[in-house]
Amino acid sequence: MTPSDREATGLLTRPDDLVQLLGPTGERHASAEYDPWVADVDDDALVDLHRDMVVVRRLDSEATALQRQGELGLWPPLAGQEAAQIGSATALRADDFAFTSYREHAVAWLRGVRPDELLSVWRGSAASGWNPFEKNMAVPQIIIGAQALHATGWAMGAKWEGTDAAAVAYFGDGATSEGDVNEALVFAASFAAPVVFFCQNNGWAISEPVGLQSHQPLARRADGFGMPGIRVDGNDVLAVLAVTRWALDRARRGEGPAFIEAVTYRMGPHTTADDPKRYRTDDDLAAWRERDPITRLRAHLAARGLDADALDADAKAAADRAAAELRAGLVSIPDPEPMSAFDHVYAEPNSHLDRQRDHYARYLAMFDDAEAAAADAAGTGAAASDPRGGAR
Amino acid sequence: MTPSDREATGLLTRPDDLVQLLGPTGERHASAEYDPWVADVDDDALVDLHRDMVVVRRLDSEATALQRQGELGLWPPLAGQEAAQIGSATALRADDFAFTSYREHAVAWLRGVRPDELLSVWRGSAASGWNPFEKNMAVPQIIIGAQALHATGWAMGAKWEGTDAAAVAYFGDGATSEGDVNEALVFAASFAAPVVFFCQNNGWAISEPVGLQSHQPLARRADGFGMPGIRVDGNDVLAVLAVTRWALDRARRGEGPAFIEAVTYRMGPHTTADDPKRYRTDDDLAAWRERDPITRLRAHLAARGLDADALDADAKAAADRAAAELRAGLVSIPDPEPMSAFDHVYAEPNSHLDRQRDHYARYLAMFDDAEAAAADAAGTGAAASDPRGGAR
Amino acid sequence: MTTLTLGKALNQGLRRALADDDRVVLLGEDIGTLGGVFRVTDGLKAEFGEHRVVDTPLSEAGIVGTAVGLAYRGFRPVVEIQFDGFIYPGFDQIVAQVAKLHYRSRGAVRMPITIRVPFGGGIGAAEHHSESPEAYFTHTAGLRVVACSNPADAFVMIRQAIASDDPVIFFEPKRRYHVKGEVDEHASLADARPMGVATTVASGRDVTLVTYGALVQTARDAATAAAEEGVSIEVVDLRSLAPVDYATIEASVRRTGRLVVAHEAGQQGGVGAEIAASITERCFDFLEAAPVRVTGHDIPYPPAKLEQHHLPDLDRILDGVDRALGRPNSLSGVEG
Amino acid sequence: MTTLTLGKALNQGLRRALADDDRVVLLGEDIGTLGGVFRVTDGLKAEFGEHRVVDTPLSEAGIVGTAVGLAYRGFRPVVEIQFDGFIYPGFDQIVAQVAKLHYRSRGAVRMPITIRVPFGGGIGAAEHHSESPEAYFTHTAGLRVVACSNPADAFVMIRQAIASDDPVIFFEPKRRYHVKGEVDEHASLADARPMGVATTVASGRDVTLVTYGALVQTARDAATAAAEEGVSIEVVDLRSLAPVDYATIEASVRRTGRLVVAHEAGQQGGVGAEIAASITERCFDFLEAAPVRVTGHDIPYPPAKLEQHHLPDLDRILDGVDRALGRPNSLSGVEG
Ligand SMILES: Cc1ncc(C[n+]2csc(CCOP(=O)(O)OP(=O)(O)O)c2C)c(N)n1
Ligand SMILES: Cc1ncc(C[n+]2csc(CCOP(=O)(O)OP(=O)(O)O)c2C)c(N)n1
Ligand SMILES: [Mg+2]
Ligand SMILES: [Mg+2]
Repeated sequence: MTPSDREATGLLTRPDDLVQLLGPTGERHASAEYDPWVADVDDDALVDLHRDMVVVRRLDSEATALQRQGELGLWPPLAGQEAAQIGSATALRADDFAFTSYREHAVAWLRGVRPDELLSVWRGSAASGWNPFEKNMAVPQIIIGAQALHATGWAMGAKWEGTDAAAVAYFGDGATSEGDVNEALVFAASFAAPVVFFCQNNGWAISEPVGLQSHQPLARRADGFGMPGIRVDGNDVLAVLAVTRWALDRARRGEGPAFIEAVTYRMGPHTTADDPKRYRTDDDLAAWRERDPITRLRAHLAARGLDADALDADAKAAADRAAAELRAGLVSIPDPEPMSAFDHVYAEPNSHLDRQRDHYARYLAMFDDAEAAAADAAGTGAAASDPRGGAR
Repeated sequence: MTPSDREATGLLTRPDDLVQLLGPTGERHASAEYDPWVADVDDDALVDLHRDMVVVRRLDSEATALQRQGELGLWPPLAGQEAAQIGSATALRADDFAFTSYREHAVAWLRGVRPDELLSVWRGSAASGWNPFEKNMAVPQIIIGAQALHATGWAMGAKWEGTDAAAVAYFGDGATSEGDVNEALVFAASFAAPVVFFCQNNGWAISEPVGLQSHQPLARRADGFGMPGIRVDGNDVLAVLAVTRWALDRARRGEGPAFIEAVTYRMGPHTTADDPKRYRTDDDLAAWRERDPITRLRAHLAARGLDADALDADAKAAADRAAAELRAGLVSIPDPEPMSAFDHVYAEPNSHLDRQRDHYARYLAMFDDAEAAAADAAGTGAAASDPRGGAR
Repeated sequence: MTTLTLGKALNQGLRRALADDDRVVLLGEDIGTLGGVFRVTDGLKAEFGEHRVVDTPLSEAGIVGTAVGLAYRGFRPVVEIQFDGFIYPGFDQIVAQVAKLHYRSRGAVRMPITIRVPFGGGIGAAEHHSESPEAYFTHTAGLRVVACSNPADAFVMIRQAIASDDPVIFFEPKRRYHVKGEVDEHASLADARPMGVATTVASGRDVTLVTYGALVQTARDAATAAAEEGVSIEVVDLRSLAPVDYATIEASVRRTGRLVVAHEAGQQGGVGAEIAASITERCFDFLEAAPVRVTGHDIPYPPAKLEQHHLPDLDRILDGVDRALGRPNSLSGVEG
Repeated sequence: MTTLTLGKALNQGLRRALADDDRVVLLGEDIGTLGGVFRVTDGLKAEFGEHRVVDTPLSEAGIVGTAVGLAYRGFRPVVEIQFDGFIYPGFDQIVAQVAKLHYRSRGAVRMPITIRVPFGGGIGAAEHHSESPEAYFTHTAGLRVVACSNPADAFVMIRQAIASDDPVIFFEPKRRYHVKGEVDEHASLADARPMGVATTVASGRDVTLVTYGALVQTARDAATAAAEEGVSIEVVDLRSLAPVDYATIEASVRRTGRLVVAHEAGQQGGVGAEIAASITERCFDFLEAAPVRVTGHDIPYPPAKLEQHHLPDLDRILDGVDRALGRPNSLSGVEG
């Protein structure tokens, strides 16, 4: 607990009880506890997982590129976290509900979110991109940790209704310091709510290493709140799938919440606005490149005798298709109408806002009038159109 | 984790690792770990602890009576929690700092708070009663859990200054559900701050049993945050003293925070405004009367060969003196001057408030003027004094 | 018609809402077994069960945040904040989630959450138990804010708030919980005055006096007292603080030419500032004097023995009326 | 004189404050190693060490709450809230502790805490990164609230805020962090204009235009544009939002007879409401028209592509000026 602990991400590599089914070189570790949860995962399923990870990595790098080109205002890359997100989201049932943060593009992808739906919010074109009830996934949450409570409330409701659907709350290592996340653990335990807390410990909260938030593996937080905590290798897609299924199954059976810490690494910047060189070294990153989740699954598939080249080709084709869809989706995002700024503030009529909206419409109309007047006067639509001048 | 767990205080009587030095009938349990921390506690010291507990119980019942007589607006009784408070506060050094909630009258007593200082806030005469820097104890905190962060910040500062003073944060079982308390644990661990979190688990948060806040002993919360958690019999003053000394000593030596759960029971109502009959049975209470902290220490002292009657007489005399002081103190509390409502909002001049204060002074003066005018007119000060009438 | 206290009228309104719609759930600290520290939820847990009337852990962010999740799931949560001064730990969830989720989701998600807040002073309470935080919420787009002042309104408005698809911060005048009034328990919601509409509770010619919550009674008393002096005060009970029913106030001020707004909350940035500014914008040519505000001071809520000097009372309201009328008053002769 | 950006001027001001008083400590998320997401604290950790410039865990209540404890211990904490929209989790600690502890302790405890908040929109950011929450704090007794608008003020005001024994919410106009200006790094604080005093940044005869933060520049541009049309605008940079320097505004309005207040925050209950109401109270007989407010709409901050329709810009301010002058404007012919 020296200051240097606070500066460290060493916590990430502490071996404490890390659940791992695929070792660093793709070798399969047997686990009496978790093997049953992935017994059905055959070659085809593994290939799907591999393809999904390749696709979302590609989507992510395309989106990063789009931001660099000025097509998006901001993008928070997921690179490095593909296994954590694909593994966990694969475990979800359609009627489960995911409450995520802003980085869970892979979860969105698996929940059927379309590229245009995914990008519109980062383009600044819309407050959000999809209807949560169509995907059973909430729109992104930027207030750190807030969604953990939403997931818990949703789960309480699902339980009271007598369904066996479960909620998953995704959040980061930094989020575990916020009151909301801790309160969510309290509520979830108290009501034995069917919610899985899925913490992606990617080592960093912007520039702050996880050692500054905690000197303890985050999964250890769970026990004190009265729920199991599992620390899983977040770059091992199979292990992530297994532990998430285990946790969801428990939740469905009325045994209450669980907390999963998926130990992974944010390979890219916090967002495209961030410069990680200011706070971390390339060495750190290099070590994590060795643990790349995609490489690992690929090695495992090769070891199982699959043709790695064919695998790559198939995945690349899927990624190319997805990338093309992404660019097409981007183009299809409409610019918002000015007056739409006033839509959906309230679900019901609101005398104050309705009046304010009318006033603004009238203000905007002044410009149209001025333009029209100027066009009339000059016989051209391109003339000066100062409405105030025009109105006088 | 059934609903009935949520309704229970059974958690209180779970034996898990409860530190106990005095058994229910006053018998001394040896403890290799904690005996050294009370090795210096001889008969005289034990008699002091007994007397202090008797005195604060008496102060508490006197204050309750004063509330019933209309002399206080409200009183939150501590009855039942004497050992938890006297034991822990006895462990404090003068330069340590206590940040408490609203029920820690015994802590205040040991910190040298005078009766008038203690009562004025509950009488509604003042925003608080004492200067925190004279007692090294913050004024009472009503926002549940907020003071845990204050204690942590103070401790960070004390450490940065290079002192070995420590802070103690007192809060209840209910408070452990608030974000602030959990965030305090995060900060304290991160900065290895010399702060002891002293949670009095008295079984209830107003009408809510502790089982609704947690299905787990609260001390277990500590480990996940990276600090030791100790569960102590909160009705065993010696054990409380020992564990608090242990925790403070660690903190002073730079080993960081610790969390103590003192398991005790609120024998009285939440406050004088509360009616516990609405939510708990007499049986529950009766069981806890058996564990009375004062009776227990008295039995222990008797077992050590002290004359119990003399002990009682001495304690009663001290309690009588304290009670007399309390009543005298009450009488000495001045009613606040009307214009003092504006004092200490700001430490520096404030053009807005200064003007508002002047306006109000002028408003009040109108009544004086009216009274004077009426007195002039009628030749008596007792006449009708409507300033608006008078001003016309 | 039944005679009920304001607290009991709320209790009956909640009971009705629970009976009418099984998506309605009540959440809060001590609201179940205890029936709430003010007994507003008394008996409801016994009647509807622990999944409809839910004692929660002690955390306001937790309560509001899980209510958001329940709303996501299709419930209509009714949250009790035990006292006004305890709403702030839940502030982020209210301002950043409850108020914004409908907008953020482009209308897909509705937040039909009612947040009940006993508010205001005058009960001799400890710190944090007498606050008037309404202006924080009226300044927050996406919320509706209402305050009831009497049993009949309490009974109807709480049901209207719960039935609203928008989130409603519902202020209850705690020092009037025990005051009785006539309530028509059989009137239909459809016929009731919408909660967004103000009520003129006393007609008058000389000055318009606008207030809400517990001060409505004080304002009526002021009108009665003033009438004896020949001053005719029109009293408007705002009921809705966001949006404000300006049609009603405006019509009144156009007749009286004078406005007084009273509230317990501090003056700086209070609801009175908004109403004074808006009415000045809308009725400038009709105003014969500047709108007057009679408010709590801009101080933390003072200790109980000073609260009578903080809260606007009959005398201070009448002094404000005198100011609006240009009659001799506490500020006569004061510059600015 | 040195030419500095506003961000760098703050950086220099903080550096000076750290150097002058070793009780000053900076706390916040990413303020140390990274130097803050806006680099306002760049280099300070390296210079003063990790106990003076402290990267904290990710929790705003935690940051503000530990700052309270540090103040109890005699420190002068300077807290950075990373973006305006992230202040709400710390709201309870600000409103119930920071603002009230001096009062609660009857003057014994001081809370010389400065809470720095980059605020406002116009940078094309994601949700919660463009808010203007100042009115919540101006309505909170016990706080001082200021906003700087240029490098010279930034340099001086941040030091004044830190030197103040009262808690100060310090708003920084984030979209102007990169704008340069002249700063006198050697001027003494003693000679500087107190932070509670407003500045008349452009003199004029026809209308008084009051604003703060990033809009000060827009207001100056408006004054320049209006001058070409023969309209003379006096622009007042408020600087202090609580308390407001009414002496300056009042003197101006007595001359111009007309007032426009502009801010990015929503209209309902915004700072403009308070100023409009107060100036109407103080200058009713001098006003030739109702004070006009030009503000953000009462909506959650909209997506980036709509923000130019939300933020008051030069045209909207000039439209407001036209309204104050009774000239043709967007509301000409509109009733009420
Ligand atoms: C309440 C709040 N405070 C601060 C921020 C600014 N912020 C955005 S992301 C971030 C770090 C989050 O770290 P973590 O929880 O580990 O998630 P990650 O970004 O690593 O996925 C911070 C501080 C925020 N969005 N919300
Ligand atoms: C933030 C906040 N929410 C609610 C309350 C109302 N309240 C006062 S005491 C209390 C129960 C506290 O229980 P606990 O923490 O166990 O302390 P105890 O009263 O048992 O000493 C509650 C809910 C409050 N004071 N502050
Ligand atoms: Mg992270
Ligand atoms: Mg308790």
